[in-house]
Amino acid sequence: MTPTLHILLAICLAPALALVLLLIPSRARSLREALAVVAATANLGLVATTFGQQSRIELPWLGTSFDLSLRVYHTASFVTTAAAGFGLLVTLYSLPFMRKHSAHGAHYALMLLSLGMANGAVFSNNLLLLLFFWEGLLGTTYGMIAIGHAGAFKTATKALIISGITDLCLMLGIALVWAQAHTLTMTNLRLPLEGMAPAAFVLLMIGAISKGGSMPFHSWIPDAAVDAPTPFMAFLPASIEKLLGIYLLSRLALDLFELTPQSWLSTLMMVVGSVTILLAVLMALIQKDYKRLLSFHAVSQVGYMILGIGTAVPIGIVGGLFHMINHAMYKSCLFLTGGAVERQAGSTDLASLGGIGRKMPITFACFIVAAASISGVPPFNGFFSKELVYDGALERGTIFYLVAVAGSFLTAASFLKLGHAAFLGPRDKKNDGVREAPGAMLFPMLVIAGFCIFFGVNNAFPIDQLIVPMLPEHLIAEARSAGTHFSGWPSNPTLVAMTAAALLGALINHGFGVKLYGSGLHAADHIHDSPGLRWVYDRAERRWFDPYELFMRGSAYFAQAANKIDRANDWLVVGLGRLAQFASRGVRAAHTGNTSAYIVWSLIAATFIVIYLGQ
Amino acid sequence: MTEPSLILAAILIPSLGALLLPLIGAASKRARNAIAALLVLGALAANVALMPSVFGSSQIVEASLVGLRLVADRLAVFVGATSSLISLIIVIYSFDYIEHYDHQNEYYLMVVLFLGSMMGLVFSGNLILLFIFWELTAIASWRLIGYFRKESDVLRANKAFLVTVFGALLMLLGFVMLWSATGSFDLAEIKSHLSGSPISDVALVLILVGILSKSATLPFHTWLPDAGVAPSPVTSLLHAAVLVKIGVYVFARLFVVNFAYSNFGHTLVLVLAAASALVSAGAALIETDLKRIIAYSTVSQIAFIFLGLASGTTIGITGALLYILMHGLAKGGLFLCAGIVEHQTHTKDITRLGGLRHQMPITALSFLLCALSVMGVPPLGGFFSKAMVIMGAADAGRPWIAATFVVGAIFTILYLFRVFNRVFLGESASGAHPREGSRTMVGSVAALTVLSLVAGVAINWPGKLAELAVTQMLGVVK
Amino acid sequence: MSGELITLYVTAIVLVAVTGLYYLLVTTSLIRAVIGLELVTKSITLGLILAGRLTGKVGLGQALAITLIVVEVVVLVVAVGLILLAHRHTNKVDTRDLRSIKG
Amino acid sequence: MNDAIVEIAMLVTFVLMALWAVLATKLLRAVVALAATSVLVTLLLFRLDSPLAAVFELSVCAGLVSAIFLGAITLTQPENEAEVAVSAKERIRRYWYLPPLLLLLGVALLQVALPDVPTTAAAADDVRKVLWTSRHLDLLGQITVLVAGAFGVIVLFKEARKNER
Amino acid sequence: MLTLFVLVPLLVLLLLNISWRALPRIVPQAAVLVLGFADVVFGLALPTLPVNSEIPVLSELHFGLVADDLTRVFLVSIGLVICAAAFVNQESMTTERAHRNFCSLLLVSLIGMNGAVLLSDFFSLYVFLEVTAIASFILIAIERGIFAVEGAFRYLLLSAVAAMFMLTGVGLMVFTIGDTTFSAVHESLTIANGSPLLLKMAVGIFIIGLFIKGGLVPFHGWLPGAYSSAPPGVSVLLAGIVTKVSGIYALVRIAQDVLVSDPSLSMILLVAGSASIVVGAIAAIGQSDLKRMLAYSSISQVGYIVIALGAGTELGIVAATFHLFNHAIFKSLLFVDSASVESRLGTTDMGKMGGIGAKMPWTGTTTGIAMLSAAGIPPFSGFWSKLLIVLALWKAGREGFAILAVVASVLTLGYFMVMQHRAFFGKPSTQLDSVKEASAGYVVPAVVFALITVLTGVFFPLLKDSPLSFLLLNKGLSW
Repeated sequence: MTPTLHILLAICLAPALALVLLLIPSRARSLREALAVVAATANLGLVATTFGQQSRIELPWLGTSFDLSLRVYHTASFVTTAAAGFGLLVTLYSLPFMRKHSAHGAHYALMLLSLGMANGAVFSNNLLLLLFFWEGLLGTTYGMIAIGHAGAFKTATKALIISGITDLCLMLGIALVWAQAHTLTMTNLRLPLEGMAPAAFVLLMIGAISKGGSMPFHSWIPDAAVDAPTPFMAFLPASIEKLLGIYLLSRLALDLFELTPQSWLSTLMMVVGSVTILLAVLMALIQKDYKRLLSFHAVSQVGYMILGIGTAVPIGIVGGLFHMINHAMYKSCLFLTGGAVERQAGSTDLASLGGIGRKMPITFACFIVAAASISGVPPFNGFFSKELVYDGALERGTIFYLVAVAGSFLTAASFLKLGHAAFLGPRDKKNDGVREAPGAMLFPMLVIAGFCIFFGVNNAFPIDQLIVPMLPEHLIAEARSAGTHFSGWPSNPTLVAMTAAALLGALINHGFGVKLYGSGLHAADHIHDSPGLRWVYDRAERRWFDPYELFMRGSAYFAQAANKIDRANDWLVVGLGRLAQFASRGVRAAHTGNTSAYIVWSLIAATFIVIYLGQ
Repeated sequence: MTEPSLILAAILIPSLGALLLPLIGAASKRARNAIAALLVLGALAANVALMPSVFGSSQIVEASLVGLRLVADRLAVFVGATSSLISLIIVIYSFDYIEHYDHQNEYYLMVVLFLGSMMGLVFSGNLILLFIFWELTAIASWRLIGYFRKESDVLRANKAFLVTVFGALLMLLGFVMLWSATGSFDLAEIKSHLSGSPISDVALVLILVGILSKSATLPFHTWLPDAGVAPSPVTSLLHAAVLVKIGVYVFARLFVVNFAYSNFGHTLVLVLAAASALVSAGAALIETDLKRIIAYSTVSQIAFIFLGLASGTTIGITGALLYILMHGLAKGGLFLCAGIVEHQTHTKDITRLGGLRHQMPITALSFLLCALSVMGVPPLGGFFSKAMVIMGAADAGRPWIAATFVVGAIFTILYLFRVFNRVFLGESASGAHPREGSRTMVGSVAALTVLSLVAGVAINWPGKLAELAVTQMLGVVK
Repeated sequence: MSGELITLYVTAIVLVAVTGLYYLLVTTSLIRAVIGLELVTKSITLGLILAGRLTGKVGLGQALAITLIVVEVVVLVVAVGLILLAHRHTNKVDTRDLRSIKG
Repeated sequence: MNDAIVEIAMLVTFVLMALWAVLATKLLRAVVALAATSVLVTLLLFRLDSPLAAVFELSVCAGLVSAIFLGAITLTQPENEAEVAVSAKERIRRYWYLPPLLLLLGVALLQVALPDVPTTAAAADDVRKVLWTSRHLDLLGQITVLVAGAFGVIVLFKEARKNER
Repeated sequence: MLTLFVLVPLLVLLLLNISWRALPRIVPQAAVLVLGFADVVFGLALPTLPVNSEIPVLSELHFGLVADDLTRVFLVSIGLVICAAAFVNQESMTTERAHRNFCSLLLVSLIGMNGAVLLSDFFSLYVFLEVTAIASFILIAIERGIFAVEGAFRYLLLSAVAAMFMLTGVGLMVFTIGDTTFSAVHESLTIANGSPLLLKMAVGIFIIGLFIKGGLVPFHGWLPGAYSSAPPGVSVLLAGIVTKVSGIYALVRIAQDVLVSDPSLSMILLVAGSASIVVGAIAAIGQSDLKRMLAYSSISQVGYIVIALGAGTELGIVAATFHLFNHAIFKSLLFVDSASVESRLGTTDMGKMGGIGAKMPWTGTTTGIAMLSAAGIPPFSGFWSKLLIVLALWKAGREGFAILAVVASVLTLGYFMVMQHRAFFGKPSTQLDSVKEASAGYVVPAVVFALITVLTGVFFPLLKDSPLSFLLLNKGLSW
């Protein structure tokens, strides 16, 4: 199969099959499901086989200045394979979950479309083509959230508006890049950071991190967690969007722009990363709903990746990228467990759950593995990527490192609270009937949990084989010359000690909270009620700090002002007509009908003419 | 059929044919409808027939009407084909829409005459001929806006007519200034006479007033939302596809192809366009009448086209030409959907509408897709034109103007989704259970939506045409 | 013809013309207005003949005067006819009745 | 020298007759005053060697015009004595400032010194020849005017029939 | 040969009135139509006719008549408007007697106008203008209504004042150069040692008289009253051609032959013209009576003609003549339409008309065409003449007046919009259901004039260079 056909199939096969799936009548549900699984596996197969190939395709697309240029290379293959993998697993997972759902076909079709779009975005070598696929995801996200339940379209619109705004910033960024370099082919773009470039970098960064779901563009994810179907949460916000967002961020930092540790942009990225880590995890701590808690963690983990790449130091970057793939794994696994709990126990509200660990042992086991990975407990993958990020952050500034560690401490605390409240503790009578989730749902959880363990214990494979080749040569050479080795046990023992201390602290805090309030659910209330945070938390719950609400209120004021200008303009135009009417009344009044008056007018005018002629 | 006779055919078939419609209409309604569609199809066919020779080689076809020169270059054929295509769909749509209203003969006469004068304007190479067809469209749109003959409708029609005529007269003064400077009204002669030196700022401003009043940009835009009272095929014809495009086309014909103009002119147009985009987008966010919202949206989108044209960069102008096509298709679709909604529920007030998704699925889907195209969301065509226009602006060294227009685009998303959610999603309004529109109406809406989608996915075909047109316009003839 | 005499003639003509015009403007009776008109015509006839006399074109002056007199008589007849019509409607010949066409 | 005085007297009485026509309280007297002015114009015309015009003026203006006015006055039965008294006071209020205005204007005009004009022999061109040779068009005009006048009489003067009242 | 234009109507007039009883009703009507049509045909074909060949019997009579392009335009316009007036009169004149007198008076005004247009002497111009004026007084008052009398009497008084100015002018001419023909005055004005000041004053005073007769703004008091109170046929005649011949023809003649491009005259014409345009348009906006609004519109349009003359260039005169011809056509068309509306509804008050466009389609369409032509909207003839006026003014360096002329046509469109909105374009009210389309007498002239407007408008660019350009358009015009 020629490389061109290979890559085109990778992009177009999934969407084509999605359209076919839509044509199948809704009665034949099993046929649809089968087609979905086949399509997902085919997609995985196609993408996986692109590993190791290096090729570029130029097709005429939009006039002379923009051609459909696609590029197959290591990073693209790695990211798309990961995405395809998660796609397949979530498809399997949603077979039982979505069987009874009304928009059954639409869910699978949109999922396959999203896969196609994601492949397209990653393989494209032209920024405009990337934007084409990037914004395509806008429509599919809107669709998948909107089919959640009748009122879900509000959240869907919110998601669409937020990503729409940031995608437009991305478009503006691309426009500035075009203005600076007059080409959009990514391979030959290498912009120094002067003139328009910093503005372009910031705008492109906004596009990337908003897709990744970091602050301040995060506020649709917690709402979607409640409204959208769980497979969507496991599929897009948890894995695909993180992969795409951080992929683009890494391409920006590494290839398109010459980002150096000294430039203010890298500090900006680090600040954004650390702020996201801290605020999101604080919010996660106080959540009372299983999926909302997980969604806030999704937002906070992205902070680590942005911090990692923001350090612009090889070790930090490798840490960020490694964290990207690790997070995709354990976050989707956690959401899957959440889905299982929701399907089996009927609700995700922690107050009504409790003690179902014994009833759903496998789910509980997967939960433990995933929770441990996210908290950065040593043998699992989360620990290693976080250590690398800590190392990079420490190198650039201790404040970032401290925030990162505090983030881990709070993450661990919140997951202890979640695990205790949901799975351990006294079981309510109504949960007695709870049985273990069906096999099709358990299998993806187990696979991902397995990978978490594998990537943790044998981290040399992912780092050396997958992540390091993503870096440009000069960074690799710099790292090798400095003798740092990324894989294996972290070199800096103090970091490890600090992490262990943070985890122990979380455990003690949880024990203290449980003893204080008697149940796992309220284990973190003492933090919730502490004087300073109390006021902030109340406001946050009422969406005061939600940038989306602020923006909407601002736009309402702007609309009022614009409307006033419009009405004033209209009044002016109509006013001219009224002025003419008024003048006409004046002129008509002058015609009194008195003949001698008319004669007098004529005589006066005659004298003027005669005098004028006289000169 | 030699090329010159093709141009004359494109103009005369609809114009003169329209005059016969009332007579045929007296005989039989169906014959009149069919002939009206045939006349518009004739114009479209002539345009398409011109395409191979004009786009194939770089020669410009010339003819003469009443002793004045006609010119068919790539820009003319591109805009002509777009307008006649969209008008054809609108005429077919209006078969069912106008069914049970009176004055139908006058309606079809004016619509086809409107298209005829649009063709004349597109191909005219002489300023006076251009002005004649410009005013002919003003007359036709006056009669069409006042079609329902209600007191408020006629007043609005008068307002629209007076504002456009006022602008046109100032433009005529601008033409007279050019005439007194160069001694002729013929575009080619003026261009050779000026030979590159920019035209005086006063003449520029005068001509701009005419163009801005016709294409409803900020200071003169208030007549466009008011013209929403017209029957919806007319509003879609006027607002989306053809009338407002006239102003933009003439701007391209005068200021991009033939005359150079000072930097002051560039900044003036860009600032006015930016202001118009923002103000009308804001106003659309407040409005509660369905058609007025879409009309304000047109005012805002036209500003984008001006942004592309006035940026002066190749990519900006190509984007503007694409924008004319994409916006025509998408906005035409939006208005026809609004027409179906109004036709079935007899109300345009979005506060009293809701949950129509269940009763009118196809219309809802078409509305969503057309709205996405107007917003510039891929895979629909609108994305490319918006991206290229903004890139054109940035390339012309005006990042802040580009940023303002991005804010405008953001507001486009806001108000279009506000309308979509309020009308089609949410709980259905009390008591009303409207049925789906009639077959031809929904068919034409679906046609426009599919065209937008196809234009988006297969962008290289329209993209190629626009590219060729721009190279010819800027004199870099390949 | 001595200079002083010519000025006398011109003064007389102007005075009579002004009187006639004044009469036309100020009176409220239609008939008096027409009389004013006649006065002005007389002064102009005299003026024409004087102009003819001064430039030796007496014949031309007389020809013009004769035609003028004929034309003015017919105008007078029509004016009186209109006055009678007005009288038939309003039973009095008052200019204030003929002021209803306004605006 | 003596004929100059006669002319001056004629001019002065001409102006006075005009003034009388304006100030006359009774309409009849005004018409008589008008006829008088017409007679004086005739005399002045004789002085200016244009006899034909003078005769025309006398017969048409003095005669025909006065006849028409008298007819108009009788047809319209103007106000009786009581109304004349009332309107007399009002007329004074309106016209009192005409005589001083004329005086002022006359004095101003008299200051203007016009140059002497040598009058050539009067009989240079005979009016009949002039009228006939160079003014044919005016004759034609006069005929048309008279025809128009005839129609005027037919249309305006005819007694309104019963239905038109 | 030219004298036939005046002699033949005179003879026909006398014949008609001799044997009155015997003639059936339509003979006078037919006579007027034939003479009017003759005017048009001979006007068009004038250059081909043997102009100065003598008539056998009246060989020694020479009336000093002369004809050039300007005269031909007027002859055609006079002929057309007379026919239209005759048509309208046939429908609207009630009593038998009024009808017969109307035709005779129509012939009188035809003679007066034909004569005025052909002569070349100031005093005879005064005589023939008085002929037309007298005919108009009688025509206005022909139906003996009190309003008609008031209109006629006011017109008479103002016309008398105009006559005074003209005669003083003639008197001064006789005093200065002893001759009153155009050519004589022109020579003495142009030769160096003449005393041009007094002569220029004489011509100036004569022109004031013409301003009054033409109804320009400070002198226009009589015009609205005369037009609106006259019977329908008469208002067509007056508005169509009488005011223009008696006022504007002489101005154009003087501007062309006597005071050629004289700066002070140009300034007077410009000021008077622009005043008329603005005041006429503004006054017309608020009118509620249709005929009165059309009267003010006439003042405004005549203002356009005079402002074109004010340009003082060859192109200016061409533009003025062409606009005059167009205005004659679409103004009489508008008055014919108002007559047909009046015949059906019995009133010209626009408040009571409410959307009769639907009921009277022909009248509605022709009014629409005339209105758009008056406002200078392209496809119709009015646009070309307004364009010529603007070009002439711009070429003559009078940009300010050109801008005023252009912007004022928005006012023109404004008051016509008011008319359309209240009378034709709205929704027909219930009591108008019985209204049918006007009778043939109204519709035929209306359609003919509408056709002329449209054809002149559409084919003007071709007309410009064709030999048929009797509208003397081929002078100094490039585009």
